[in-house]
Amino acid sequence: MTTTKTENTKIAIRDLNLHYGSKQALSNISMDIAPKNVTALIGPSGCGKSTFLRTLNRMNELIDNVRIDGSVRIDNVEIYDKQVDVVELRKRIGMIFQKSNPFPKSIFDNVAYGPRINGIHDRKRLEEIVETTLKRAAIWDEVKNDLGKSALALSGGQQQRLCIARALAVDPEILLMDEPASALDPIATAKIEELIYELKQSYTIVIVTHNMQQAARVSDFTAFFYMGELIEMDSTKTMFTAPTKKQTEDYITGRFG
Amino acid sequence: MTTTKTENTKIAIRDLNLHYGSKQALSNISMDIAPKNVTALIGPSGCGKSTFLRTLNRMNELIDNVRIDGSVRIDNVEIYDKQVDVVELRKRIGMIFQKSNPFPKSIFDNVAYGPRINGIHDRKRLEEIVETTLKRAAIWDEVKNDLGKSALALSGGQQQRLCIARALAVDPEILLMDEPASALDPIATAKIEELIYELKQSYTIVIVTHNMQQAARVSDFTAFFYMGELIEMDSTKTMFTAPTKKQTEDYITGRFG
Amino acid sequence: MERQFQLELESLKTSLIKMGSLVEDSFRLAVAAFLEHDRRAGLEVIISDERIDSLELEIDNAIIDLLALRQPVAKDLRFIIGSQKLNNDLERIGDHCVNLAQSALTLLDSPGNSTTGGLAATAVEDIRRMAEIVERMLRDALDSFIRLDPELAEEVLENEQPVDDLNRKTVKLVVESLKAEELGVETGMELARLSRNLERIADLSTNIAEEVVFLTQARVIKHQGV
Amino acid sequence: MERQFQLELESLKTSLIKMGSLVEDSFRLAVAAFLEHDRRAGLEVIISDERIDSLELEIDNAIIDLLALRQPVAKDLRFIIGSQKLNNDLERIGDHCVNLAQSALTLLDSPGNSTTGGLAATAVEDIRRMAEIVERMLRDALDSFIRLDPELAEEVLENEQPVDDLNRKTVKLVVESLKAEELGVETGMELARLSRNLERIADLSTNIAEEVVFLTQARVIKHQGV
Amino acid sequence: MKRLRRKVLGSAVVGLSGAAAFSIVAVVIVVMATIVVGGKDTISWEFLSTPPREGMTAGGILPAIVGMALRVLIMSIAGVPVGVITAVYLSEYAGAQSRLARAIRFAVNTLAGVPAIVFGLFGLGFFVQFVGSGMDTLLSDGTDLHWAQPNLLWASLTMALLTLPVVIVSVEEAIKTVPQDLRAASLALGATKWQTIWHVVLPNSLTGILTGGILAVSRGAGEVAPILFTGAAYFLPRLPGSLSDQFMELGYHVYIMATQSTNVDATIGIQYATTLVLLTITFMLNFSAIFLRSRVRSRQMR
Amino acid sequence: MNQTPPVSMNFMREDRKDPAPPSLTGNTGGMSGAGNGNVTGFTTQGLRRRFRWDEFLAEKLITVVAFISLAAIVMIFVFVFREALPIFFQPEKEETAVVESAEEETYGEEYLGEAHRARSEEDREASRAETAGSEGRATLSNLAGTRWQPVSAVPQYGILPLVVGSLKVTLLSILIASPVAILAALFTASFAPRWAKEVLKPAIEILAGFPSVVIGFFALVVLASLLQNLFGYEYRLNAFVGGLAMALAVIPIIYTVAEDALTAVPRYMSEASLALGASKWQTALFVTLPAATPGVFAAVLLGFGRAFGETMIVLMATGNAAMLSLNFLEPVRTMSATIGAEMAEVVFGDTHYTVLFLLGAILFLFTFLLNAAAEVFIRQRLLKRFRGL
Ligand SMILES: Nc1ncnc2c1ncn2[C@@H]1O[C@H](COP(=O)(O)OP(=O)(O)OP(=O)(O)O)[C@@H](O)[C@H]1O
Ligand SMILES: Nc1ncnc2c1ncn2[C@@H]1O[C@H](COP(=O)(O)OP(=O)(O)OP(=O)(O)O)[C@@H](O)[C@H]1O
Ligand SMILES: [Mg+2]
Ligand SMILES: [Mg+2]
Ligand SMILES: O=P([O-])([O-])[O-]
Repeated sequence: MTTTKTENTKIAIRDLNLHYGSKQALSNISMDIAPKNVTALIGPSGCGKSTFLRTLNRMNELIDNVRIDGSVRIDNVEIYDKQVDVVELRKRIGMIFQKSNPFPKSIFDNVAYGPRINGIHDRKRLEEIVETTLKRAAIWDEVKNDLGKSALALSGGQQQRLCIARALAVDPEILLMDEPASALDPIATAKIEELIYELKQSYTIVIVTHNMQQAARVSDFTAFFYMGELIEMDSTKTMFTAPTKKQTEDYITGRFG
Repeated sequence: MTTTKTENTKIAIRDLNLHYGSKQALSNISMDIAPKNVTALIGPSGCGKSTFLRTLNRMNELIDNVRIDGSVRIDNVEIYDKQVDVVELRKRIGMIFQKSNPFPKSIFDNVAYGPRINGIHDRKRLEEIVETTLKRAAIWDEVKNDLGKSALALSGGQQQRLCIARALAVDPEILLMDEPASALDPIATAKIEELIYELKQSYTIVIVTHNMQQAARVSDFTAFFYMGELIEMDSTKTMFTAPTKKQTEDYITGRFG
Repeated sequence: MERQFQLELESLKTSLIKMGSLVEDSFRLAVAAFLEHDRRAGLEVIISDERIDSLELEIDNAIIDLLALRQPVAKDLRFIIGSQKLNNDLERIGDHCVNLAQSALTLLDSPGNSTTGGLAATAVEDIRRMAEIVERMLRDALDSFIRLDPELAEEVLENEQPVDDLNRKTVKLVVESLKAEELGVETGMELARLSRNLERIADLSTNIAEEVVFLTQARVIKHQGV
Repeated sequence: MERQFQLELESLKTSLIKMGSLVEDSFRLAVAAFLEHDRRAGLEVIISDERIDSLELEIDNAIIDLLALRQPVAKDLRFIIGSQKLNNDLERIGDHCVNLAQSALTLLDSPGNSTTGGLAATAVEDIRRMAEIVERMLRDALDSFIRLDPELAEEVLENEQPVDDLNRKTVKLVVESLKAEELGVETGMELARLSRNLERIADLSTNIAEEVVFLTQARVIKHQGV
Repeated sequence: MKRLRRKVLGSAVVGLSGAAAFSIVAVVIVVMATIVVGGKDTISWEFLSTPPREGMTAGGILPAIVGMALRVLIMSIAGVPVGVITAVYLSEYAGAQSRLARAIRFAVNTLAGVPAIVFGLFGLGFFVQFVGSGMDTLLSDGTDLHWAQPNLLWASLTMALLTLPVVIVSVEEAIKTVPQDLRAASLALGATKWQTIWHVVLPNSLTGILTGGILAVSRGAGEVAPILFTGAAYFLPRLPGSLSDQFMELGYHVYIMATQSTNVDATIGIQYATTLVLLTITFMLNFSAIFLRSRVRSRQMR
Repeated sequence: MNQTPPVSMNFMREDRKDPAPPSLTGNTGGMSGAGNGNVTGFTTQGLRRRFRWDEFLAEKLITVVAFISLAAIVMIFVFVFREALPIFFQPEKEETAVVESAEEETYGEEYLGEAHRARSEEDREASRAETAGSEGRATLSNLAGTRWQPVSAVPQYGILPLVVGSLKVTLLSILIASPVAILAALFTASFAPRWAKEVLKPAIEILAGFPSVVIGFFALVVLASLLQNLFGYEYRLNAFVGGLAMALAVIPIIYTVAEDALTAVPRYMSEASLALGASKWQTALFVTLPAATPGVFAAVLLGFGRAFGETMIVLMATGNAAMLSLNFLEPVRTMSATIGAEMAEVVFGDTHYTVLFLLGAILFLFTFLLNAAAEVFIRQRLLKRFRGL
């Protein structure tokens, strides 16, 4: 059940190192992420989960003083290649953040933002896209009558699903989620988890979570990070019933630190 | 194992109603809180847990437009009686907040704040109090050499334990905690939970938590709130293995809403 | 995730129902092997036990995964714990069915296989009656699980005593026939063993019923009557 | 909470050890009742079964509480699941001890109680040998749990076959003695029953050992050898 | 005993601070009332629409009002766009380590506290003497003093510089209130940097930008010191015809009337009325800024 | 913004021609629905870097404007100091176009108290007499002198009286304004019921919105006579009147900054104190105020800087006599007022001009230092406290 290095790999990371200034935040990460599966990243605070996630769509480049080396290949294309256009790359990789961050526009305009950026201005087309993506994000029924309403008037959980819809509207293949439910209450969290479960039919999902139970519930694979290193990665079942490394065992049973 | 209305009750709440303006936030709550036990309050967001907690030390009075009726008796003394001095009341009831909120002073001064407010200025006495309370809050070993250091330099988890120490320094009998660990990572959370477990030897603790597992771990009794009502309260074991009300069952098994 | 979790619980239940029907089949075949001298049936029981065993393991693993990954509480937890016990009981019933089948085969093989006359016939008749009751108990117990019907489960419990009595009576009868030398020694031994195994299966069916009561009503009745 | 949880796990373990020693005592007494014709011992076994049953229930409840309130994973979960099975197995061993004691008492009570001469003596000797092996198996299995020692557990597994063989041999012997009418019918029946029960206890001890392997090494070996 | 002492102390603290607070309110009311009462009788349409007459002892203040309006207009056109773009540069394009950004921030912060009068000095030294002379030399061989003297343009540009830090700081502040998350969201959707600024950052800080602009304008409108010697005229009964004209200005007019008037007592009504007009105009500007800001705040609350 | 569709069409076509790896086509199968024409799949072609005109232009344009801003700002430093510089390098320069300054236009001193007017009249006579044969010099020793008589026959450029004048007015205004403003801020932040806030806030906004000429006007026309009648001192216009008027200008600044700092003390901090059994005023004095001290201190510094550089109020309300005295009830002349009053009539490049620029430079430096200090207090200390950095 471990990841294989064959064609059944969507993202292949090799010997990835990342430094913030002189501080090394990721050390020698090698990992294979399976397509159409949910991979959860867990580990104590500051271990580099978010940093790792953000190397996958090169969002780290927005920070000054970051140095990255190693290789990240998606569908066998090296994304850190000089030839690669970051903007194009990010279009193909959706990202969902910890705090839901809809634009202070209408629900419709939020979802239509990505397509418009890409030059789609035909109202009909846009309506189509908005409807399908909102349906995909399991929020259509709740908002279909208020598409013109401000997205900020939605509840936290709805906002987060709207953000997912917005990401889906540019038609990515990969979704990166950084603690997407940590600011939500249990009920909204359950809805998001359900949604993730459905989305993995079509998308490759990488999710950071502080909540071990959440990792257990939603993911197919779990990777345990510690101090910038990848300690262990395996199928979630194995990780939660019989992990190999003592550190992993200690962390998930709460005997850490 | 259910609460009894005998002398084995620290706080007895009867027919408590609370309105924010015209909006009713608590309806007819009656509850008995056992001494030297941990009572957890759970329920979906906005159900009134925090509001309820804050009626126990009359912190709600700080908000304009609040109307409270019903009875809250602590050790058989009605705290909403006109004769009761709020300031004295609050001294007997420690409160710990969701976001750790140390004063921007030294560690020592944080803990010594309460005693000083109460007119204790003898350095020796203060040192004694600071040491014992920091020990009680299981943080002495981590800070004993930096008592003069700013409390803000501590980590989140340490700050929260410092806040607990600060509350203990005025020698309360009851501790109210509003999601004390929700901003912490799992490791710091475990430490706080451990501490709560030890504190219940000496204090009556009421804790609000969003995290059901946390309620299960730390509490002896669990009360489930929904839309301002107390749906069910019972020993935590019973609540988590065989609750009586369907709503409770649905909530704790995540089938809610 | 709730929906997903529901599905997983459903699928656990389905596996258990499958397990239950395998065991029921085994039971019926074993009884047939004895009562209708059906050697084929007896052999089939022994073979199918392997499937039961592997299904038990499968279910057990699924349960551990559910406990590890879903962290169930309340109703869900009771259902899972109940399922685990049910699974275990079914496997044991399967084992007893094998015993029944073995006895039946031994009887078929033993040269002095005569269970037709006199006391032996009575014993066989008793065993037939026991088998009928136990079959019903097992079916009802499984049904009560499938339908999560505590009332049906309570009915199962009422049958324990009659089976117990029948068993005692049968064993006594066998001993007496042996003493009277109306029965071959092996035949007698196997008849007694058959009876005892049936009684155990009745016991285990009772256990299942008790678990159904537990998981529907959070009420432990096991060992309570003792 | 970890520390608290550790303590709870420890206390679970202590309860199981207590349960184990109760069962071991039962076993020893039951064997004594038979081998040393100690009626008192036999009665004690039957009485103490109630304590074993109630302890089983207690442990079972503690486990459900742990699962509900602590949401264990990995090592802890395996330990708890293993404990649950161990608990169940021990209770069953307790039941078999009662069976042993009952047989012993029946033998003591039956008028034609002569297990001294010829084949019967051989059977008794076999049973004594079985009892010794099984006692060691049970002790080792429990020790391997207490020390979480998978190697010791593996040793237990090696003894299953010898006990099986001895059982088969004994039952055959009894049947033959019955045929040869060297043995009273009741005596023969009870001897066979004794032997079978011992074999079951050996089986269950093996189960315990398997569970120890599971909970220490996350490796399922049950039914694997089948 | 202890409790009593505490109660007394408490009342003292609350009472004292309350008294301080309300003394401010009182002062404001007194000042306003004085000016309104003193000026209301003189105000009339004629007063607002005619130039001063008879050595400023009679007539209206039209040229001063127009002068002020022109000055504010030119100042805004010159200052606000530059300020906004600079703020955008600072918050969006400059990295935290960028030297240019640090230099600009340092300069802006310094400048924000520099007294208005110093800007006047600069206006005189740079615009009038340096740029003006240069232009005269170029255009007319320096024979004719045309640009090298105080005028409307130089005064307005000086004011634009004065308000530049105000614009930059308040616009940058407004842009900062756009959460980083929103930018990240846009970038993660594959928007380019400029698309993100145009579609997300600017729309969401628009009210803040407007507020900044208006605040700057109202700050500029009330300042007199910098134009004392960069363009304001003592008395000029006609409206300015070109950028190189001197001009009358409302605030300056108040100052002149109060201190230079040949007959202070006779013109006291005009003085009050002029002050009242100045006050009214600056308030209108200020209140529109306050209104906008409160709208921004309430939106942020949501 | 205007993603050119033809470009992406191009890529689409290229993609089709390109024999995509099998894994890619496998993935695209499942991806339909929200499709917007984007090429799905990760291919070297699809991800190839492209040049965007709008992006490039926007960046360049914005950077250039930012540069212009910076340049303009730098000019101010340069010019003010440049014009002041000659003073240190022109020891023997002759005053050519001396004192043709028409008396009628030296309005700076026109409205002094009667007695004073007489005195300055005498001075002027005297200086005119001296001018006949001597040159006005600004040497360093001259600058440090105690007399400021730039338009006399022998110009005296002693800036000491001006510096002292500025400090007198400023200190006075700060001493009046800070307690009032800080207490008022504390009141708003900690005690005020809602209605009180609703009165107080607009009042402060209004006060802040008063142009300084208006305050000057008020001081000159109303306050001065009122105070003189009340206390019966000699000079109608003096440092005291100026300081009081200046306090009006400074109160809103101190209040606003202090109140910001006080309300920025997070609510949970005061709640912590209340929950410990402290009363409201104890919380305000022992938690809120100490937590906000850096901000309050910064507020005072900012107020100081503002008062120091303020021109119109002092020009109108202080009497403008360059006397070196510590008596607050005598007229004073501040540095800013001196510039404001005299700059319009000096000759470009002469000593007087240069000295006025020197005064400007001093104002500049001084306010700069104050602001920098305030900045440090707000940014470094206060934020550190609240954010726990
Ligand atoms: N912009 C940055 N500059 C410098 N160091 C950084 C930066 N961002 C993160 N770090 C450091 O890199 C390490 C990894 O950070 P990262 O945010 O990836 O951790 P994380 O695992 O996501 O933690 P958390 O669970 O708290 O979100 C931390 O030690 C952090 O302090
Ligand atoms: N100051 C207030 N004014 C008006 N309504 C309020 C106020 N505080 C809380 N409420 C309302 O009262 C209800 C109960 O709020 P409360 O904060 O007690 O909920 P809670 O259970 O603590 O929720 P959470 O889990 O999100 O903290 C909510 O509907 C909330 O909107
Ligand atoms: Mg993170
Ligand atoms: Mg709350
Ligand atoms: O110098 P002012 O700020 O009063 O114009």
